[in-house]
Amino acid sequence: MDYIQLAFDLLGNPWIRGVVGLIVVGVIFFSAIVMVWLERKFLGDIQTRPGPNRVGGRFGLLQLVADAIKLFTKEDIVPENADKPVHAGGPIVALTSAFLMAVAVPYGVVSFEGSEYLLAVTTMDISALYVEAVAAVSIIALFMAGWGSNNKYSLLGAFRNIARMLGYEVPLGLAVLSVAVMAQSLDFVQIVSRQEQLAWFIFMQPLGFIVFGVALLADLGRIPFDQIEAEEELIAGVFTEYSSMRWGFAFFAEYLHAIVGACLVVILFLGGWSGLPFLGTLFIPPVLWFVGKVFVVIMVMIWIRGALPRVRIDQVTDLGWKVLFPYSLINLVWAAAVAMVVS
Amino acid sequence: MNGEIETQINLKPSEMLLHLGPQHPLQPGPFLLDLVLEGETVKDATLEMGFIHKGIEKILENRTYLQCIPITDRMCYLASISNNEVFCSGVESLMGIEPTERAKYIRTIMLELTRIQSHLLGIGEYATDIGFLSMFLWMIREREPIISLLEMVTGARLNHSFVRFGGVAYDLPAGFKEKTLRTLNEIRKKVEKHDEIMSRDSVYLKRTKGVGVLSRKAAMELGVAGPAMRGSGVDYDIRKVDPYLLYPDLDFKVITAPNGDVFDRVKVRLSEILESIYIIEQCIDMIPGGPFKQGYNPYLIKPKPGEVYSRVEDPRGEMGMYIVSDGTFKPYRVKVRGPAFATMQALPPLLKGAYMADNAAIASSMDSCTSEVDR
Amino acid sequence: MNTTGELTLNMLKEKFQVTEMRVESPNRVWARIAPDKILAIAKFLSNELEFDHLSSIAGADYGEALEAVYQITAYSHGIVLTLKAKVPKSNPVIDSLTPVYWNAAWYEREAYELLGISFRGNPNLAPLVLPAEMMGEYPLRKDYKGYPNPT
Amino acid sequence: MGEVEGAGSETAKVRPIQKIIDAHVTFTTTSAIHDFLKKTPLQDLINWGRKNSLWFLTQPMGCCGIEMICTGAPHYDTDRFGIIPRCSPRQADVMIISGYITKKYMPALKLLWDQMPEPKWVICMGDCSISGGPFWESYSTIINTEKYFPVDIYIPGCPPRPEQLIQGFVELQKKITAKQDRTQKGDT
Repeated sequence: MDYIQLAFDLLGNPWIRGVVGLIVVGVIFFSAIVMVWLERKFLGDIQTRPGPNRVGGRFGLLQLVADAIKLFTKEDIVPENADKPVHAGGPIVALTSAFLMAVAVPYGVVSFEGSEYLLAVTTMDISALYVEAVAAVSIIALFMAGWGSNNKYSLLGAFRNIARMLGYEVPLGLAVLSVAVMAQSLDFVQIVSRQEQLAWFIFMQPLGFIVFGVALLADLGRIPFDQIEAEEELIAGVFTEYSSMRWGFAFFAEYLHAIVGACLVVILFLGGWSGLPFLGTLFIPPVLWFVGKVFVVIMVMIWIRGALPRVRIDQVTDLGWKVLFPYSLINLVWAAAVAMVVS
Repeated sequence: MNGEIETQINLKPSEMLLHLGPQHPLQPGPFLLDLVLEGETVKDATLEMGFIHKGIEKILENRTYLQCIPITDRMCYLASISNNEVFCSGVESLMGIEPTERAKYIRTIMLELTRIQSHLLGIGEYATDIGFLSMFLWMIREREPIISLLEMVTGARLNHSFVRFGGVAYDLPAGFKEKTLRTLNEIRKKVEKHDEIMSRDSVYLKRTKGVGVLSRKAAMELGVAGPAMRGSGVDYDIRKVDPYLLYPDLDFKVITAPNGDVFDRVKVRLSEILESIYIIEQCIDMIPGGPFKQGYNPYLIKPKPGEVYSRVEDPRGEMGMYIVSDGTFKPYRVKVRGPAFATMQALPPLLKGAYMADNAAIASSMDSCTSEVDR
Repeated sequence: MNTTGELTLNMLKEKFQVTEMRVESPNRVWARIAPDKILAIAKFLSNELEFDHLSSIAGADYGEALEAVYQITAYSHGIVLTLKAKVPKSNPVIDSLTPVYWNAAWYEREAYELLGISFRGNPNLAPLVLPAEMMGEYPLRKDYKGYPNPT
Repeated sequence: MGEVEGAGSETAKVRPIQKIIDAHVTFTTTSAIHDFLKKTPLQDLINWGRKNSLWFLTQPMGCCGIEMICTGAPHYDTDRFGIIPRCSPRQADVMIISGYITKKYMPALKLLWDQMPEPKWVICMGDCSISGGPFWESYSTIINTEKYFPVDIYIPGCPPRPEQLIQGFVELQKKITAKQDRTQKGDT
């Protein structure tokens, strides 16, 4: 692909790279705010209530700003017997892992003076592997939060987190691997361009999509897999002891993870920034395609949250090992076979 | 306080003592549930009540009979008409009077409306405890029309103080019948819809089937009450066993479910809502005219000395009241036998061996009312 | 009135020499029994007469004596048998019903802390609804000083 | 070393060097920043944020607890005002005392109150929490809430209607905007 080369040229300049990075961080941050707002509004719709509609106009647009101001100016309590560095580190590590994931995600291409530039902070030929690896760091973050709080609820949440991780990282990784096998690359850009050539991978390996989707939901800890923060069981799970902006960061990191997760779904299975199959891009810029797809995925996540009860923790691990793991293996075989036929 | 308890219980190194409460999102009111956990499994559970013990029995001894009625309301605010009814019917039998025919109808209708709204909230709280937040909010939404029906008659949303000795406080307002029928029709449709969701949703079924099983024999032995007991297959309903008001003549069936798990207890509640709607529809067409209360001066109630044990079927089960009169204006002794008290008592043995995550489902499927346990 | 309730009372009379008894209505009967016989009577009721449900245990304060009041009924019929046993206030001890009816435990705890009737044989006669420092005040007794609350 | 031998009090354990560090630290703690901000117009912005994000502690205690739950649910929906329930006291701003305070519950309630981070407010919902309500003369209730908590808003009623609770929140918002709430006045 010619634009990849161009992008590398461009990214060679540290200033441009830095600016792009800042922009991406800002956009991601902003989109997390949008997601929280969307969730409150859309969940309100599901639950037949209006959701925020007083703060900042009819649609409650400034609600999250108010929340952020409040959280920033609240008292910061660290429990007396907490393991203080670990306690403080939890949200920071979580946030960091989310941003580290975000840098490897390409968000589309822009055309400028006849040539196309890739919109990404950095590109690497193992970006799928890299994202997988960095995503695992967030699990450490949650464990740090749970362990450092010196609270029994948090500790239970942390243990659940580890149990869940053991069950889900494997199918998640295998689903990514199947995609990589089919695309014959671990590079997100290659994966997207391969989908442009063949078809979206959701059609090529629907089983893989389901496995990846479920495992991703579990990895993100959203309902029906929010056992680590199960309100009625563990109050606020690993974040029970967190107050003020420490909690805000943790909360925010969760949504950042959700957004990056949605991006991954789009890149790996929904054709990235490419247009619809058969119809093409319909004169809409690729970046908007990407954003639109991410939006749809996020809405589906919120919808699932509004429509399902929580699964029990032992059932979660059961599901991971007994259902998703075999299916992901089957899918891997299928992907390899299809890849051989296609190539 | 916590330290003391911890030293009393000898814990193995692999075990952990977890205090649920007094403030915990699982709870409809404050109570302290001490769990000994090994991993995620509950090894032992103890329950400490009394965080909102208000001394109602003592207060009732120091009030005149009429003044007692508002206090009985606040025993269990979700079933205040049942509480009124059990107190008033007890005093009525001490006085040797009967409510008027019209009052019987009005009371029956109000009792069933109370049952509907209490069950709706009970199911809602239960739904939120298994993480089904939307269902909780839908249930509250369904409950509001019932509340406004009750409010239309009694003027209050929760604590109605509606029943009087030999009658009721007010007559039914104009337009009550039409509004009730219309509302109940809507509620029936919605409850059937929710019933469908709850019997099909695979995640929900996974969470509830076979969880917290209370066998028929165990339920009878532990003496749980109401839907919790009927969910175990015991068709024990005071409305049939020891009928009061109009219930001997009404056509309704006692809802039971065979398995005694969490799913069945909630299923019983859902079906009871439909049954209550059916009962109200029977009554509301036949309300006779005539006075809605006896011509007593309610301020001068003075039953003859004696004692009585009256009981009704509260939304949560068998509600009994033991009233001793010494012939003065105030009751000599009132003892309340609450259904939630009996049900909560059975909670610790039921929790043993359950998963920590099932705690919430089991505890709230019993639909306890802390205020009534503590009184 | 020849009801099942009356039959029950007659059987109690034969077996346990119960003297004071009354049939109030078809579904409500009561009898006054000697406190030391309560356990035997409860066993007899639950094993042979199908009175398998303890509805409630109340206590009442009658000056010199405290009274434990048992409402025993069944899942199959609506007869409520009220048993009353007087115990002296100086030594208010009575046998616990927990060997017969499991759910007696909490009722007995409540009667113990509110009225001071001590139940011999209850596995855990700890305060249930009162804070630990209020134990021993027995607020439901008629001579209780803390009501109305001075604060 | 300046340490008093055998004394168990907290002050005795503080060493001189620690005192210096403490003095140094207090200069830069959040409270110092807050004191400074109070004198600037920025406080208005902060107050705007605070008043529009009053998260309350889920703690149903009685009849009012049920009405509190209903207030958060579809018919009334406090989420419109940015008011949402939180289960952990660490993340709550408002404690709604929604029912009877008993002698047994008081220590737990105090503990919950202490666990909440500043700034925090108390709303007394219902007659029971204001003055004991129908149970004022009972042997187990506490009727002078004012003695234990700096209450900003009293909502009478038995129980108050959900509309009243919302009105209570609106009044609290007004008090925060006008800097008349007890947290900002330092009247706690």
